Amino acid sequence: MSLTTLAIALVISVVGTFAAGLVALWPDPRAHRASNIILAVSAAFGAVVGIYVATGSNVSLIVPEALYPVAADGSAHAWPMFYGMVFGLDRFSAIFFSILSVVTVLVAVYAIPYLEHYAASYNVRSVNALTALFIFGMQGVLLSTNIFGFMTFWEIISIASFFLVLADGTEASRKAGFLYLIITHIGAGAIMSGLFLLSGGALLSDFSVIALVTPELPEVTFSIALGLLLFGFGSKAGLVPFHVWLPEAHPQAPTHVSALMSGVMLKIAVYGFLRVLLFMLPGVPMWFVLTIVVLGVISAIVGVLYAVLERDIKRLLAYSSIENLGLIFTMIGVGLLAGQEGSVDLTQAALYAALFLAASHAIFKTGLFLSSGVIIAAVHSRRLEAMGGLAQRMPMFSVAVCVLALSAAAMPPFAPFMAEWTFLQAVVGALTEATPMLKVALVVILAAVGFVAGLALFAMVKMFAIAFLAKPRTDEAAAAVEPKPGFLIPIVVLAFISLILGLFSPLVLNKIGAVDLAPADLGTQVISTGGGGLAPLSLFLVIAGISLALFLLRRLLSDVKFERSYQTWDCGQPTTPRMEYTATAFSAPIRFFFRFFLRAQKVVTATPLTPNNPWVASRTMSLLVSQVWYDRLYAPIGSGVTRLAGLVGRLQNGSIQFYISLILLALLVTLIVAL
Amino acid sequence: MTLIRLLNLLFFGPKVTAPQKNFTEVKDVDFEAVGQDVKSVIQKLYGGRSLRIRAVDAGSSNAEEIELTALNNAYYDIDRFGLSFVASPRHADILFVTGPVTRNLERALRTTYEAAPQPCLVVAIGDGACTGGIWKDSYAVVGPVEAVIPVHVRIPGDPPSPTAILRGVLHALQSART
Amino acid sequence: MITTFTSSEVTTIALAVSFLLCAFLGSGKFRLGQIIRYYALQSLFLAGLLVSMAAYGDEHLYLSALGVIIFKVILIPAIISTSAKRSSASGRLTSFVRPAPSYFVSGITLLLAVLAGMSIAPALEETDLILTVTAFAAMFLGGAMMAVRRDLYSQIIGFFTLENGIAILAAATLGAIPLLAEVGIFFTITIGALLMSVLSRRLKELYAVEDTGELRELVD
Amino acid sequence: MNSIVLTVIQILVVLLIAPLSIGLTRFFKARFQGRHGAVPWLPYLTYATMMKKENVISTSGSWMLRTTPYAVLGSAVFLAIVLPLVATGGALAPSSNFIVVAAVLALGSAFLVMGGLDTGSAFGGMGSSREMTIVSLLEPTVILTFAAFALATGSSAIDGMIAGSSVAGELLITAPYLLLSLLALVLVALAENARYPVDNAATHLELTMVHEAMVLDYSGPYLAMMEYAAALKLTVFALLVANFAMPLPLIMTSSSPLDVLLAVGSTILKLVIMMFAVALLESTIAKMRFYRVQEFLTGAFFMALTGLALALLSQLL
Repeated sequence: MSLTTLAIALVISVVGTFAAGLVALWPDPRAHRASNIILAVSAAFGAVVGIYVATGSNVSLIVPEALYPVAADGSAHAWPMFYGMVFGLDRFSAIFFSILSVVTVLVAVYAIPYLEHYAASYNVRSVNALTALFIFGMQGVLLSTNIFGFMTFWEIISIASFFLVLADGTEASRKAGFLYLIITHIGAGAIMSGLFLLSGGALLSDFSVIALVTPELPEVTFSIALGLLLFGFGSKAGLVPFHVWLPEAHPQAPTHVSALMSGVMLKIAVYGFLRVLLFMLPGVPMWFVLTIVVLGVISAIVGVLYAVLERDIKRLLAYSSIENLGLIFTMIGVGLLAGQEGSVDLTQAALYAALFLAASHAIFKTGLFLSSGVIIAAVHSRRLEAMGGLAQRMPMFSVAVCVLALSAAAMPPFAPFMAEWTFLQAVVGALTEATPMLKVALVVILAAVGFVAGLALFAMVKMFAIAFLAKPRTDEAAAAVEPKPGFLIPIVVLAFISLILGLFSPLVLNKIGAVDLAPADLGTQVISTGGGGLAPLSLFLVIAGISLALFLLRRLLSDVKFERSYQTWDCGQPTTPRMEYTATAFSAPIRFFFRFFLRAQKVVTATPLTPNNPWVASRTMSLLVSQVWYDRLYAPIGSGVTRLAGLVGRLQNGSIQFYISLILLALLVTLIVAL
Repeated sequence: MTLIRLLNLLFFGPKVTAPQKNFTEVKDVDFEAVGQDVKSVIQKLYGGRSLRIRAVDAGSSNAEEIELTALNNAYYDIDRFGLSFVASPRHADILFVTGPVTRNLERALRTTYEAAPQPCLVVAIGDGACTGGIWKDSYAVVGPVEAVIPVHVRIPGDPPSPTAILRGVLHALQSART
Repeated sequence: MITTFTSSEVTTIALAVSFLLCAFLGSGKFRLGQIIRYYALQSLFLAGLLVSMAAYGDEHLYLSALGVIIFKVILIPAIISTSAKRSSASGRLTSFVRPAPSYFVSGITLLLAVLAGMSIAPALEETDLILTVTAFAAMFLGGAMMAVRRDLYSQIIGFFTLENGIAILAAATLGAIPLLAEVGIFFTITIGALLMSVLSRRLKELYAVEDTGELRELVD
Repeated sequence: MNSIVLTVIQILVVLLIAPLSIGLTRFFKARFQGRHGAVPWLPYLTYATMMKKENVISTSGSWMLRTTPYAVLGSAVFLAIVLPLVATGGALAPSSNFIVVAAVLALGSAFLVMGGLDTGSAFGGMGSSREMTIVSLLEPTVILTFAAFALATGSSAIDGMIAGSSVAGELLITAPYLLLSLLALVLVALAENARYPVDNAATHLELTMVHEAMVLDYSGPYLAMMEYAAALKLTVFALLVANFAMPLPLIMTSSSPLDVLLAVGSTILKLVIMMFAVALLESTIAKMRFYRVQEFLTGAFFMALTGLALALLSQLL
């Protein structure tokens, strides 16, 4: 496909998304379905372009100049009303663009039945329009190549997602929305000021121009800019000290939007961070790399610990996003650290592992959020304790969710395992000839990633088992039925993609540029790094072969029809579904082992039969999982700010004379001091 | 050094376990003839060389339970005969039922029998289980075990000594094998 | 470094000083009639100042001086005094500070204003420097009067003194404001005066109070 | 002897002697308790009897109840095929990378846990919660232990680690600093196979069970598969630790038929020795209260961490 056709397809995808937003506002009830279909089609175009550019090695930067008005002297210049801004898709942003487009196609398909099912609690037209705007903003960020474009679309993302969080208008979503608004906008401010510091205040300067300017920057402004950028992108990606908004905001948004937010918006933050780090900055000082690694490791551990504790399915997924983002930032940090310390192949392996984990996280996290939407629609509650027995009632759906949950726990045949394998193998490979400081860091990271991988498995098994297995704990769960195809197809497709992405990961890695990570001479079947090799497809075939052999052997050695179904062995006493293990009980050992960090308070209240009759009628146990970061860090800041505001409030005592004298005083001070 | 000496004594020292023969050869005491259903089950399960037992208390006075626990000690040691106690009826091939079936344990006994996978032998141990014993017509007792679930082997005695239990079970197994 | 002043400069300085004197004296008076008269006198000196500046500056200043006389010397005092009479205001003005210390306050504000003026424009030559200083002085005196006094009418007069200061500053720095703008300013001031007097009468009728101190309770 | 034949021999030998491991532990423990005890090859008969029994499936379970036996046994058989237990340099040796092995172990345990939970009984839930805690807290220890071995022998495939030293057990002689990592591996083996300090395999009291509680509701063929998988995992770990520790010959591609017989004999000898060690351990120490197992797991973790640090330091000397 020649450049112009690619450019046209790209423009169709972007304009189509915007058009979908406009169509959504049409008062006609059919507009809901139409806008989502347009969104899906335009995203499909985007996916084709993204994948073609990401894998094609020859296409460097598509500037759709075919569509620019040609200036008098024949030189193509950008649309005048865009101040000469140039939009383009290079190989790096194409990876994220294809992730965004693939996810959007499936989310748009999912949105049709979802919003029809929730037509009462959401204003369908505004949610559709805002979702299209949200995706348009993300596309814009990926396409823009200068500060002005980047920041405007970044703002569009923040504003659209803010209103989407408020979509259901409950008090909790309003509170979460404001927290989200505050943190993202402080972050956006930090990014903008960081970029301006780098570019010396030029609003429209191109990223490549900044890359030339940055080497001469004085040390101080350079490190301040880096700090601001880390804070900005970190708060958007949910790194630990700034992660507080993520578990509040994601669950409140409509499910398909929280899938987009968790799956793709966090990757846009990673894209922005990498775009600045790899393409704009000459070299990065050691303290910066170490902070990335430390923040990444801490947010991975905190994310996974709270994911293990959570009993609300969407908050659990949000915390697991924090954990995965923490892993991605650790990989980026280790890549940069290795780059500084001179072990080259660890750098490439770590960075490509980060990219691959980001891509696979987008796939399985979107799938998990969409499936949590289906469960909540069936059970009318987000608490894991109200679910159960869904696997019996929705077999096909539960198989897909089992695949997604196992890929979220980084289990072998699926994509995230390949990313984590590449990273761990590269780290072990680099251990031998690393410098002493790098050795210590790598050992700590090895232990931390192992710890996080273990607990991630715990969290995902808990989520899947408590939600799907055993007997239903509530009547709604008992009445659940297999979801409609509109819900089921996107989730099954996402599970399938996660498997295919895992099996053909060497091919994918080779195509997106990690040539010596998955060398072509081995027929792109093996990922080889740090002295070890992994052939995902043959691994899968071995496992499948063994299972098939066992299946046949069992039929051979025993009579299959000699079977009877009977109630679970209950020691003779009738058992009720309430006796099953709940999410709280399942995670009790971990909560006990890490009680120092987690400070969860268990309150057991025994209610006597009558006030003076000590006989206990019922005993209730409630668990308060305190958000340590929120209570220790954000609450004091919040109360400090409100106290300060109180002081200032006292100034407004209503007397006019007081105000006039203040004005005079201000005038006097400015005249004498300022001028 | 005491540990080494203790282990040496236990491992190589004189065995306290009673010789097998005074459980397997049965000359004077006569036993009920073993039914055809028991024969077919034992033939099916490789001659019953490795069977797993689930002890069910259907209202016994705990006398039989003490005898059953004695089976596991060093002197009687039923392990050597391929028998071992298990935690769940799902894993069991034999059900040792003790005591007359009281009203509130009737449901428990029935669910245990139905929970056990089918070729499963029921051994009623003690007079209470076999005939209802001294509680035969009491208002709280439903009756002997056979009133609730089919019984294959009966071992009378109030309570039967571990040797008697072992002799009864092994006799049933051997006569079923031939 | 005494530089010789030309005759027109002397008159400008004299007029400026007397303008300041009226403003200073006016700030101490506690009867409505007196402060209106001092304001009229002050505006008259302002007109004279404009005329003297027109000598070596722009001819338009003559027209603006005429406007000052018509509006500020005749029209606005008339409006304020008629509205005061019609609403039978007590004419006795109340203030946070007693008359003697109010002079002291005006003196300090004058001093500060001179200091501010000096620090602002050391580079200007003498007449412009003096004019800017008087402008700032007038502005600060008007402000001080508004801040110190409690009743409405003196606040109005303080506001207009402030406005005079700004007029001087405009004339000194810009030379001459285009005529249309000048006329516009005059009309706004008169309308301002009308509005303020209507407001004071309204307040007097509704809350039977002239003292802005009681207005503090008007919360929402 | 090409590698395919090696792997076939290993599959046959390991799958055949697996039940023997459980039999041997019970035999030695009985002897330590002064009892005559069952014959060591009784488990063969037990599993055969179970295969004949009826398969009672719980009504409250879903498709997970039926897939768990295949998944658990599948992961155990995968380890038996891939790891260098009887022969090194087998057909599937390259995929015996230690991260893959750790992940397949975790996958098997995950399915075991989900099977336990699916029955809906409180015992199944309790056993699953404990097993999942142990497995997830063991993950870093497994990775650090094998990282130390990979560092010392230069190859991150476990097959390469063993084959690296010419005679199997020489690893400790050439790299004595690996003793700590080997101890950590032993602790991991004990925890993974629900042996003594963590869980008592022969308990009947459901409240103390970890592994046993999850298979409470399986019967007939499925129960046989689950118990066989547990036995297989025990054999795999025993032979792996033995290969790291004991200088006994393994089959290489270069070995003649006589060497094969010798290696098979040495495998059985290794199994007997390891099972005697396990029985001795189980007869001398008491089982830990579950909420103290955290100290066991932390101990194993820091042992593995120091083992890795030691391996790194020794690189410098």
